[in-house]
Amino acid sequence: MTDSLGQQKAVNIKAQLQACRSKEDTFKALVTLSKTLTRLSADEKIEENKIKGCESAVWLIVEEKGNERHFKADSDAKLMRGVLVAILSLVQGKTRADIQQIDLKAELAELNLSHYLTSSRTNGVLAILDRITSH
Amino acid sequence: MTDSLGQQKAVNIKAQLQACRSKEDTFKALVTLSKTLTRLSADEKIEENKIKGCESAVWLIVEEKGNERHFKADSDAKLMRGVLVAILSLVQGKTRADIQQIDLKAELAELNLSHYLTSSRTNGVLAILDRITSH
Amino acid sequence: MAFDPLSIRSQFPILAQQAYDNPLIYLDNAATTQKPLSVLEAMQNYYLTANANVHRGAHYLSDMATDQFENARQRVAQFLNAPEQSQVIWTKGTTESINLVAYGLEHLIQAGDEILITSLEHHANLVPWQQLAFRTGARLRVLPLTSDAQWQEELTHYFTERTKIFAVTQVSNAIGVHTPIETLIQQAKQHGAFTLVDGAQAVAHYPVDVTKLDCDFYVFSGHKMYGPTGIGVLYGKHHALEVLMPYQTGGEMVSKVSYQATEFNVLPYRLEAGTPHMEGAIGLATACDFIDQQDRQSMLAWEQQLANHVWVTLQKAANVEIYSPEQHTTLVSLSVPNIHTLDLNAYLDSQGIAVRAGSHCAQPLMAQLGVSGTLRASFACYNTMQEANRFCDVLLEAIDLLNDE
Amino acid sequence: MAFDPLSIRSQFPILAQQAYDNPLIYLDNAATTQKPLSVLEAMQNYYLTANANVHRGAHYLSDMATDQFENARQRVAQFLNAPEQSQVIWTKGTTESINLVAYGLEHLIQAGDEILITSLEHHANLVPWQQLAFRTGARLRVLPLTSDAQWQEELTHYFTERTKIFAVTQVSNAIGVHTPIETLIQQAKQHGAFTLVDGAQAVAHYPVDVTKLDCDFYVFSGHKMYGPTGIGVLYGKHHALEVLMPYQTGGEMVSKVSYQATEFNVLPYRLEAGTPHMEGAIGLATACDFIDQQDRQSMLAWEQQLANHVWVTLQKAANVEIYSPEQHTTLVSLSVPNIHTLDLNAYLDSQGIAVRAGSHCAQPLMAQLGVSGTLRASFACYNTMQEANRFCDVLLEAIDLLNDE
Ligand SMILES: Cc1ncc(COP(=O)(O)O)c(C=O)c1O
Ligand SMILES: Cc1ncc(COP(=O)(O)O)c(C=O)c1O
Repeated sequence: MTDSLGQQKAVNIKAQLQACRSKEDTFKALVTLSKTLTRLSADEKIEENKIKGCESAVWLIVEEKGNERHFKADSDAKLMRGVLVAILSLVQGKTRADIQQIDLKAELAELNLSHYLTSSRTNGVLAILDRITSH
Repeated sequence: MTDSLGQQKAVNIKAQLQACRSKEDTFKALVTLSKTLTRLSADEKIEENKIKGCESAVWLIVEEKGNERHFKADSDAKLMRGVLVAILSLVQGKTRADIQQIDLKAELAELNLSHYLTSSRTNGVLAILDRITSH
Repeated sequence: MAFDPLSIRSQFPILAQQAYDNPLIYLDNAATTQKPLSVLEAMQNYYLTANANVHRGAHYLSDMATDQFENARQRVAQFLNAPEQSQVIWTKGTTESINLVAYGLEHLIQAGDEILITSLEHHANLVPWQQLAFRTGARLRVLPLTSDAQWQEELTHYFTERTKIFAVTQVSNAIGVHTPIETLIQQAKQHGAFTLVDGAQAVAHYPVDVTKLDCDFYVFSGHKMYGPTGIGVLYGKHHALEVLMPYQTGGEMVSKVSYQATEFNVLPYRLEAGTPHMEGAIGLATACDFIDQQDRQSMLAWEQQLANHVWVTLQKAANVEIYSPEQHTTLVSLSVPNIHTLDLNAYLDSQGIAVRAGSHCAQPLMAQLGVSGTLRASFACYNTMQEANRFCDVLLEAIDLLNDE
Repeated sequence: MAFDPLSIRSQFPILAQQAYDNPLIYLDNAATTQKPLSVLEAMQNYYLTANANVHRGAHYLSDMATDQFENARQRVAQFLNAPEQSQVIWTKGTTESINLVAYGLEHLIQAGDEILITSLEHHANLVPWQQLAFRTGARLRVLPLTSDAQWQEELTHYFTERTKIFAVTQVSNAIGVHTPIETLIQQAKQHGAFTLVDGAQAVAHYPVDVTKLDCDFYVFSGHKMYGPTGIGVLYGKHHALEVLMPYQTGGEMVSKVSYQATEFNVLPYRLEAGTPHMEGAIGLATACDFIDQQDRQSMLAWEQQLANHVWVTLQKAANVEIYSPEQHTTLVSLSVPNIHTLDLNAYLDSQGIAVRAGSHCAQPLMAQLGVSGTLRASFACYNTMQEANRFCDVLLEAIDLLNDE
């Protein structure tokens, strides 16, 4: 159930982001997406959950439910929250093995988010991807 | 006597160097001039008489005879000995006051020796001129 | 006479670019300026006609290269009104200049001595002093300046007979305010401290006269004053440079080397180890020419007019907090409550507008202002009023777009 | 396949110049090489289309600049066969790279420890170690290599359990000989010493594989390998770079700063304080492209052929003493008894030929050879056999002219 719902959501997000024809479109789409993120509570935003190397503050929590990996994340910057929604839609509820099959960088590039993978931001988003795959 | 002889010599040297039309001419003229330099003895080539900052070793001795200043110099490089002959011809036997009237750099430039005043050699020849005027 | 930025824009072809289908508007000049064609041509010309290793050679190209390189030093000495060209030391930039001084003075610093900086410093004028304090047991003290560069306490609480070094920025890169360096330098001198002025944000805008300033050291980077990257300057008073222990050793800076001992060369060479950045020195000298070719007073007035226009326009927008002074600055630093500066920045970027968001390498100052970062629009001589206006419009759009919750 | 220097000379317009009415013959390549147009164009192109301050910005130009800058790092990593791009640290050049390591290791060196170098080192790979020894009470030892890079004593007299650092040049700049670095590095490693290879004279000629060399540090300058001035590289093994204490502090290299403490950034940034030399990094990466575009084996063979031709020709001239090996070198270093090398140099210069006379920043080696200096003709890929011949002819003329007493 969560799986197929997650799938559904990922397809929508993909469509939304791929429809963007300009930086401005992507900006607006990320703002819209950001509103769908379930925010973390104050006591979840602890140092331990913080990802190093991001320009904005980013927190990421991984929970294992059986084989499945579930993610919660937050950021103090809105666009980053949009990016987190997009990233999590690719991996939410999947197994570790499935996640490791995914070329996350290629997927993000397809979502018009390759901008977030350029060297200047690399540290940030790559660190998030690292935590997602290796935790 | 020394004065008029010195004068005579300076005029010759000037003519010789000013006749040079190329770097090669100047090279050959300096080689020729170098042979007219009275070399220093080993015990005159002491650290105290050495000029710092020259690429080749240069020694300079100043002797005061009454009002007149007399110079002896030597170098381990032949062209520098030629240059020393040219420089000394401008100041040999003159009084300190007279020497200070002379724009040595301009004079050397007129002798086609401005090359020796470029920044890369500046330290060397300028240090010689310094010792001559200020000793 | 009014300054006309359009008359010089053709010298900066990069500015005619599009950024994501929008005309590029470059307002990140405090980070680095663009370079006029004259600077690029001077550097190319060096490589096309004169390139050789300097000083140590004695041939046609080497003489040319050395002349151009030493003339560049002379040009910078003149630009700063330094008495002698041997007082101009080439470095990589402001950061290296400050590190060179911090290492070079270490042998004079003892436990309990005080090193004084201000609360408006860039990390480059903070961390090297902090590390020097750690190494020597000296105490790093911070003169608390308000964001309009005033101080609230007696200066004599900070300048004491233990103050050995006073390092201060001339203009804050983060908020654009001028520090009262004349007064502060005089205070420091009365206490016998070495004085260092960080001119990184000043040189592109204000005529600098190091002789009048009377500081021991003055440092800046080429890339922030229309010059190339990888080159900067440490100016010093002769005796102040003389006491510095060379912190890099190798070729060029020695006069005699044996395995047992090394004799160092004279100034400026003793502080310049290795093959220098000839191209950079020549580029920087050409940047001095570019600046001096302008009517400096009206150029500065123009830059301040742009910043002031932004200040006044945004001041009216209820939700914007501005940290820069209203007058006499060439940049505007601001934040918007409840909106992340990175989000504002991203929208501006999507419209082709380049500004900077973050702590501007001044985290302690951000802490003092109570923000994690600000958005900074910084102006140079080639910016137009149209660009300043467009920045305001797009920023207000961004606030609207991001303000919905 | 034979290498044809004429096919690439058009990329070096400076070589078509006259020097005092003679065709310029540039044989001072060991001091600095000329730069191909591709390098100049890459740097111009950077300023015309992408210039911005890297890393800290988030806008169109800043992203472009950062990409180009980090791609340049990747390019150099590949050129060296370094495992990771974060192992490539940008510096001003060889000299700064060595100083960075010498300072960075200081905290690991104790009185009585030994730092070993060889007798063929450039001052840049000598004075920083000597000064480190002075500061720490360590002992600087010198492995005496003969001028054909052999050693006469047991290596174990020099490599001991006290050897903490072994620094060695790959190719001698003064006489052109190769050191047996593979053997020496293995010796050093067996004794647990850090190893540093000075590749300044190697990179332009020999393919370098730092992974295979297995040294801890490898250093070189851009300007000696067809790249620009003001940029160089420190490659290091990851753990070796990690133990280095940053010797310059400021922006870029920190992650968190307060007045009380500073947290340093990750590699490579923690060793790169201040705004980097973006232009230089891009130029250096393009120089790597230039080199790799050539057939490296035949390019090297050509350079060696030129040097060997000079060697053989001059060897026949009774009065010339040659210090370079006959084979496998790209430069020839010589002297003529009773004639000052500066005089020879001056005549060559008057004929438009650029060589270098002096101690080549290797005074202790000169002392070992029993001369105050040598005359050095050093070749690069663009030199021709005609130039090599002309050098020999003019040198013999000079000897004639100067030999009259
Ligand atoms: C072997 C060697 N090491 C070090 C250096 C110093 O290089 P740089 O002056 O570029 O720092 C040189 C060149 O002068 C060299 O030939
Ligand atoms: C006030 C101030 N000081 C120092 C620096 C450091 O300059 P650089 O990065 O060129 O060394 C900067 C610029 O970043 C600055 O604005």
